[in-house]
Amino acid sequence: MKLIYFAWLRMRVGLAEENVTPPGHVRDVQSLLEWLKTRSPGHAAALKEMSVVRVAVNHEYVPLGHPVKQDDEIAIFPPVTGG
Amino acid sequence: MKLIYFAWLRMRVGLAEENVTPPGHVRDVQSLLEWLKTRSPGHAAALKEMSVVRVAVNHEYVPLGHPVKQDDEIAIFPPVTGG
Amino acid sequence: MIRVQQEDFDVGKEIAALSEGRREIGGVCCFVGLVRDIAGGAKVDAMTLEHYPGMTEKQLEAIDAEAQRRWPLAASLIVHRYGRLEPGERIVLVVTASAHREAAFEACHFLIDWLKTKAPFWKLEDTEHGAQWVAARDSDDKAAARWVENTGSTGKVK
Amino acid sequence: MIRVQQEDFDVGKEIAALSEGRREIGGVCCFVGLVRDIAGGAKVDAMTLEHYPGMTEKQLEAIDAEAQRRWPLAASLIVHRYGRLEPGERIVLVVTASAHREAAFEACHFLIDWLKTKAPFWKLEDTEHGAQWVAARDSDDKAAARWVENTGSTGKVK
Repeated sequence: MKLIYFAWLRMRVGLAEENVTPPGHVRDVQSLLEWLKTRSPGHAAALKEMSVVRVAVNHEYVPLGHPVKQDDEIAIFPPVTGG
Repeated sequence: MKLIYFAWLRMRVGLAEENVTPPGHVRDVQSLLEWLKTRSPGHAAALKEMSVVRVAVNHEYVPLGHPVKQDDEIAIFPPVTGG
Repeated sequence: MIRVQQEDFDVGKEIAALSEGRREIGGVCCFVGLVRDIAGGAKVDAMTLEHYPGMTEKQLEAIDAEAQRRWPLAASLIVHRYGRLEPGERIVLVVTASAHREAAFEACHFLIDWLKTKAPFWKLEDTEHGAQWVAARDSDDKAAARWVENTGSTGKVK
Repeated sequence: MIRVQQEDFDVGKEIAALSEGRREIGGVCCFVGLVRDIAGGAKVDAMTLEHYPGMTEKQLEAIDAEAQRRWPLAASLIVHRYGRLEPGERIVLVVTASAHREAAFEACHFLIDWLKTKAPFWKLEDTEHGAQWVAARDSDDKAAARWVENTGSTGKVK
């Protein structure tokens, strides 16, 4: 699946995007984020404070229980500050 | 005193403005309007329905009890409809 | 700032002039009133706006000063036209600028609601049924009544 | 209608284009967001707006459609810029046009409040203390929360 990071989350992860194939137990956003934290200290730092992490699957905001599939585009970012 | 009329009030009175010297008992807006009604059928028609008559003395809205003086500029008009 | 004029105004230029070099401004709200081609079901060919020179300026100045007192505005502007206007033409412009968008929105809304019930303008519509003076609307009175200050309150009356 | 672009926009032209020939429009409300030179007490030299191409357009389209559904609008427009902007520059434009001013005001206010908490943009400020990502504000969440629909209600939540 394609992961995209924005703003300070991107800077902490150290990547703008990456393609990953998570293990089989990763079936929803929650388990994806837990698994991502184990990938690098950057990932762990970026995802430490979950209250400021937002997730969109295929351009739609989703809650932590939302399922994720291998062909999804999953964006992970802080609360938005446009306007 | 100088009287000025606007909108349909002006058309009913048949005058845009007039200078008048009311009798001594005319001391406030209420008594001025009552006296004006006696000046012509046009005045009477214009001032018949008091709920749609507004009065400004020297450019300020005033209530019926407001005093009037000989050197006042008194405007009489319907509710405003600008904007 | 207020202006009463016969000629049209340029919304973009007015906004730009008001906010020019004022870098504390975070939000500008504006309202433009236009002549509609329909009134009470009748087709409108044109409208003539009559006003009371002298009182108009005085009332608009007072309304503008009240907005400045009640909201933290960096700048505000009212431009109101008079004379003959055709459908689609601009009648009135209100612009408010503030560090914060909430103040800009509320003050702009207040200004247009307030001036509709206070500024001495009268509309005469040329309709297919002849010339008709526009009647004041209850909804305008109600809209203005929202902004009447309660003791100790400065915002929009809920 | 929505647009996401790097270049500036002309407020007057956008409003004119939106209301051109639409003679049922009685009121146009617009909001322009500008870059301020101060943020949290620190001087701001410039700001860079990052966004999520694809999702940005989709979210803005959805927000615009929601305004059209909830208010009787003749037209609406959102233009949001991205990239590097200096103090005084325009960031965002929202324009709403309706037969009635109340709908124009409410929908415009809704659109800016709503997009501030939904459109995927992030601001990086160049301040005298270095580059800082702008934090989301509680006041923006509260402003947006006003517009959450109650069952059976379509207006502003009181």
